[in-house]
Amino acid sequence: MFKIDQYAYTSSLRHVHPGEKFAFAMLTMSICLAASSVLVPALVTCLTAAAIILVARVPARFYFRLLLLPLGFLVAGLLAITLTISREPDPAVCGFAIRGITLGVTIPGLYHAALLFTKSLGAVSCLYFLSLTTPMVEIISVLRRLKVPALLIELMGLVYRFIFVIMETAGRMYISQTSRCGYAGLKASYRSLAQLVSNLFVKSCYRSQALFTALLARGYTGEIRMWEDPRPVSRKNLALIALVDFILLVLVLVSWRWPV
Amino acid sequence: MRKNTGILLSILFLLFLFFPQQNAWAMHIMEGFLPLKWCLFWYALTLPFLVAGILSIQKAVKVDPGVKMLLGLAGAFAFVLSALKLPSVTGSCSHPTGVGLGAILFGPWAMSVLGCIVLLFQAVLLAHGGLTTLGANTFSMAVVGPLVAYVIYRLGERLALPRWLSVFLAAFLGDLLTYVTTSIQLALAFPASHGGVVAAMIKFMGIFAVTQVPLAISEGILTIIVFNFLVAH
Amino acid sequence: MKEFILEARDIHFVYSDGTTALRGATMAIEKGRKVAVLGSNGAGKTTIFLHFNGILRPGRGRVLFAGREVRYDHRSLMQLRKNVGIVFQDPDTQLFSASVIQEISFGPLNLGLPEGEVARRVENAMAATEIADLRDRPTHLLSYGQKKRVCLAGVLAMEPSVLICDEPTAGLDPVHAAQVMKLFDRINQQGTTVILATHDVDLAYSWADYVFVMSRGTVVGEGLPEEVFHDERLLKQSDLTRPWLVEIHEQLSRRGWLPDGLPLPRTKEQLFDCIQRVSGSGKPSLVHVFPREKMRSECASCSVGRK
Amino acid sequence: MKEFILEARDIHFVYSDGTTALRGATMAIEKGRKVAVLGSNGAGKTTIFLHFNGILRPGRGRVLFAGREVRYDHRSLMQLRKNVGIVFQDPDTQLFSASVIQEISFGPLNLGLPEGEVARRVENAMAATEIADLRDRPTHLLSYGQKKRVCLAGVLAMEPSVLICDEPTAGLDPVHAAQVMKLFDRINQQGTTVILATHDVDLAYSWADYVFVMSRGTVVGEGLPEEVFHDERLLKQSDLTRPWLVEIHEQLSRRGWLPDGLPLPRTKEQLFDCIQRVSGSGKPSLVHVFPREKMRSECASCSVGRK
Repeated sequence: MFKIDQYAYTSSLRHVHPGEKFAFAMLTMSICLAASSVLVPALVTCLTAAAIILVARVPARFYFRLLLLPLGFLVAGLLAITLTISREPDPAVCGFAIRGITLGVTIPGLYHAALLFTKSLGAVSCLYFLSLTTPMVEIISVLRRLKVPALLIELMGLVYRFIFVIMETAGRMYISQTSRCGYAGLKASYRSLAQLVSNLFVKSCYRSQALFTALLARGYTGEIRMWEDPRPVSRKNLALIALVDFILLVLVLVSWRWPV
Repeated sequence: MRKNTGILLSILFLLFLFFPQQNAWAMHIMEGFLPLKWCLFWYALTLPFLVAGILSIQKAVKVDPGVKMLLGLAGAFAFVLSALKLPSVTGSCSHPTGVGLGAILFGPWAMSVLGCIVLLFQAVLLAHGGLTTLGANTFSMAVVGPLVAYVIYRLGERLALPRWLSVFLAAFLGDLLTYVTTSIQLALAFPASHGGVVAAMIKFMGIFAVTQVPLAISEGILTIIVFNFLVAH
Repeated sequence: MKEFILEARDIHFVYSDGTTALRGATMAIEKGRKVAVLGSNGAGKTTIFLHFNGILRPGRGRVLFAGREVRYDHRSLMQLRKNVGIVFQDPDTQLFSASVIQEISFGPLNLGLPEGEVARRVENAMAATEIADLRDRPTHLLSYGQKKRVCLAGVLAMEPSVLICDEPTAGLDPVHAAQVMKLFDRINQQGTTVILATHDVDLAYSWADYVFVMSRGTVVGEGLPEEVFHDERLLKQSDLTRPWLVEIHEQLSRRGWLPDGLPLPRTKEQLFDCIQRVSGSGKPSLVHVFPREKMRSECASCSVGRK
Repeated sequence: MKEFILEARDIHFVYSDGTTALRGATMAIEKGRKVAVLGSNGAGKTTIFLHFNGILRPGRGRVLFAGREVRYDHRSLMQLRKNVGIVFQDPDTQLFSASVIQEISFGPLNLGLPEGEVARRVENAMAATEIADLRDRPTHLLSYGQKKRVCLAGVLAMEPSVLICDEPTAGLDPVHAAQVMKLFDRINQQGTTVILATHDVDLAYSWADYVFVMSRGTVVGEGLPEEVFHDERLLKQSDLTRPWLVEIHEQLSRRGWLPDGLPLPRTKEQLFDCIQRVSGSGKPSLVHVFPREKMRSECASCSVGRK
């Protein structure tokens, strides 16, 4: 149902310790955000792309399509940042003036936009590295070890599981409505969708009761205990992560005062 | 004047070109867009609300252990809602956020916790939003939105407004204020060189208004119909 | 010449999650027939039905309705869905409205029919499915069997020329299942082509005019029920079993208790009738004249071993 | 004396929405048996099971486990739930975890067992249900049949002394259903009392040692399968039909083709074997010596009508 989720279960890095992948993604992402020039973010983008496509064996086409996904926000956001509107004429602004209002862009503004663009791309590819190689259940188990409150962890587990159940139900409802011409026009569409949403809600409530009963039957006492297969941490991987992130950190410091 | 509007229109047109179907998620601040210090700031600001949410849920669970399952399903429900397509007035499809509905049904505190989880899942499973920006997104969508929706709905009840109106206003204003909050968050991080934060906010609001205002209206309408159905059940 | 109302020609379909559901399925449904589509879980039955209704679009291959290729613009789809109605397996994902009458009018209203016509169709559909007494009941308080009927009525109210039902008897007890099957017979007699998907071989065997067997995304066999259900290899490969009527008939014929030329019985009653006639034919009254306790076990219809 | 592991004595129960589910149901389950509970939709099967597990508390009447009345304090309930495991009908409402291994370990962990013991039980349960290869798969990518197995493993891992299954074969095709039934046989052979709810009379007849029939909230009949399924009035009143084995046996006996004293066959194989032996007994080789085409139809085991 969700392609990212599927790749997480089939990628070649699936059986690497989730803590290692999580640490790598978060560290690299932070370094990327700390950078003040495009060098490190660009490097991170390439590095993670290589890791995702060559090591984790996620199809390149899918990965690039995924990269296009946040473009809508990125373009709109960057447009808002670079677009300068000023009352009085400003020599630094390249643009045009209408009725005394100058509309345009500045050179530093463009630099800033370029930096932000690469930083976002770098950070996003770190996120993708994590989400394309690590199933949600394992991300949750990492969060649990990071002492995120148990209630939050339990809720996450339940939400994750039931996303798929509800999604399937919603899909079935949508199909059965469509087969009766439920989305024939705008008015019918609104009505059908509202019916779908409310029925989905009622059904979810019913399901939650049934689930509670089923868990009670297995001795549920108010706390969901998690069992995990013990999985060894690889020293080799840890060393590799430390090395890569150390080099990136050094590069960030080296390029600290670079203009772009 | 005519030239002026012409330029504005062409900018709008360009914007439409750049927004594929995913425009609906445009209000999730993407991964890496906010500077580190702002990420931390919004995390810190969201934390008390999350703690309050967790405490209120824990209290409810003590009374009835089944609440946990209900909330788990409600979270999944909210996630699925955000993945549904909404027939929009402009003909394009966008999505209902379900924030208003959730806040009315579950109260704003529980929604902050559920919202945070849903946003985390959206980031990981759908690549909308991000981990570093999770704090900021949670604040705008799972704290401000539900709070506004809830307060408006209660206010409407107290003022004895017709229910459809208070439901509509709750959903509509909840959406709208979410979007205003996001604009403020972006403006604080990227103040304009001329006019500072306020000018930046106007710019962000102007650009995102294209998608967000019709969305808020659609969501308001949908929430009314859903609410009526639920009452009928 | 045979007139086909629905045809699927060499359809391939892969779901967006990568599951290949159909690999070259071909199925031609004759107009006015009672058709059963058999197959184990995941054989592709539901997927091919969704193609017939235009919900899914084949990756490769063609779908024809009444001899014309299905097009996928809005108007053609509405036309198709008006003519091909599907009742899905799980009634809970199909009932949306608060009351039965609202639920049934959902389809006709979407067709944009005038109010009088909607009312007429809803009444007819309720009468046909015998749920007129439920009209104002809220749908979520109905029993499972009643829900199934309401779903069926909701589709019938669109007056489709083809009615497709996915596992109509799943979850029903034998008595209610038999009632539903009778209902399909009546609908068929009024001229509607009825297609059922099932993995209940006994049911398919007794009810259908024509049978398709699906396995792993293709149609692996088709024909008259007596032909298809005699093909043990076909059934085995499709994870199906033989109807017990066929098995028992074969056993009895092999022992010679039933004559060879006799057509395969289609219902329990036919079989028992057959047994009655055969056993009674030679010496009609003997069986009842002798008290049963005194008879030797071998054979009641003849005198071997009898004093 | 018979040892009853579970007893329900005159239980009355009304759900909070006002539906009366049980009106004086009495049911005593003998230890180590294979028990089938039959009844149409809404007869109260699931409700009585929820009483056996202590989830519901009878409005009136008593529940006994191993001869002792069930108490409803925390510790007694945990003890009861440890011993009585229920597998519900719809796997999607009981699988709470996306990880198969977490799902199965949920019960044992709740029992507070040490880690090694949990690991052992999880492995055993996966081996018993033949799902060891699924351990790393997320539950949402499993097929319906696989999900059912995971649910079963989750309950088996608690090593209950009584296993209750609600409609275990609903929605499964015949081949998978047969596999699941074999699984229950194996579980029973290891000493677990197994209770199945079903409305599939053929399945209940072939599998069970003992049968209860429920209708409208009470137990209306019980006994050995051959007794219960001979009682046509009982079956009719409970919206059930007779198993086809019983019917065919009756027909054949009535014709005298099968000897009267013969016990009712419990499986298809037994019946056919019986037919073979009976028909072959008198003149063993005749049937095969004569080419079947040349025989007259009446009867193969004797010479009436043969040239």
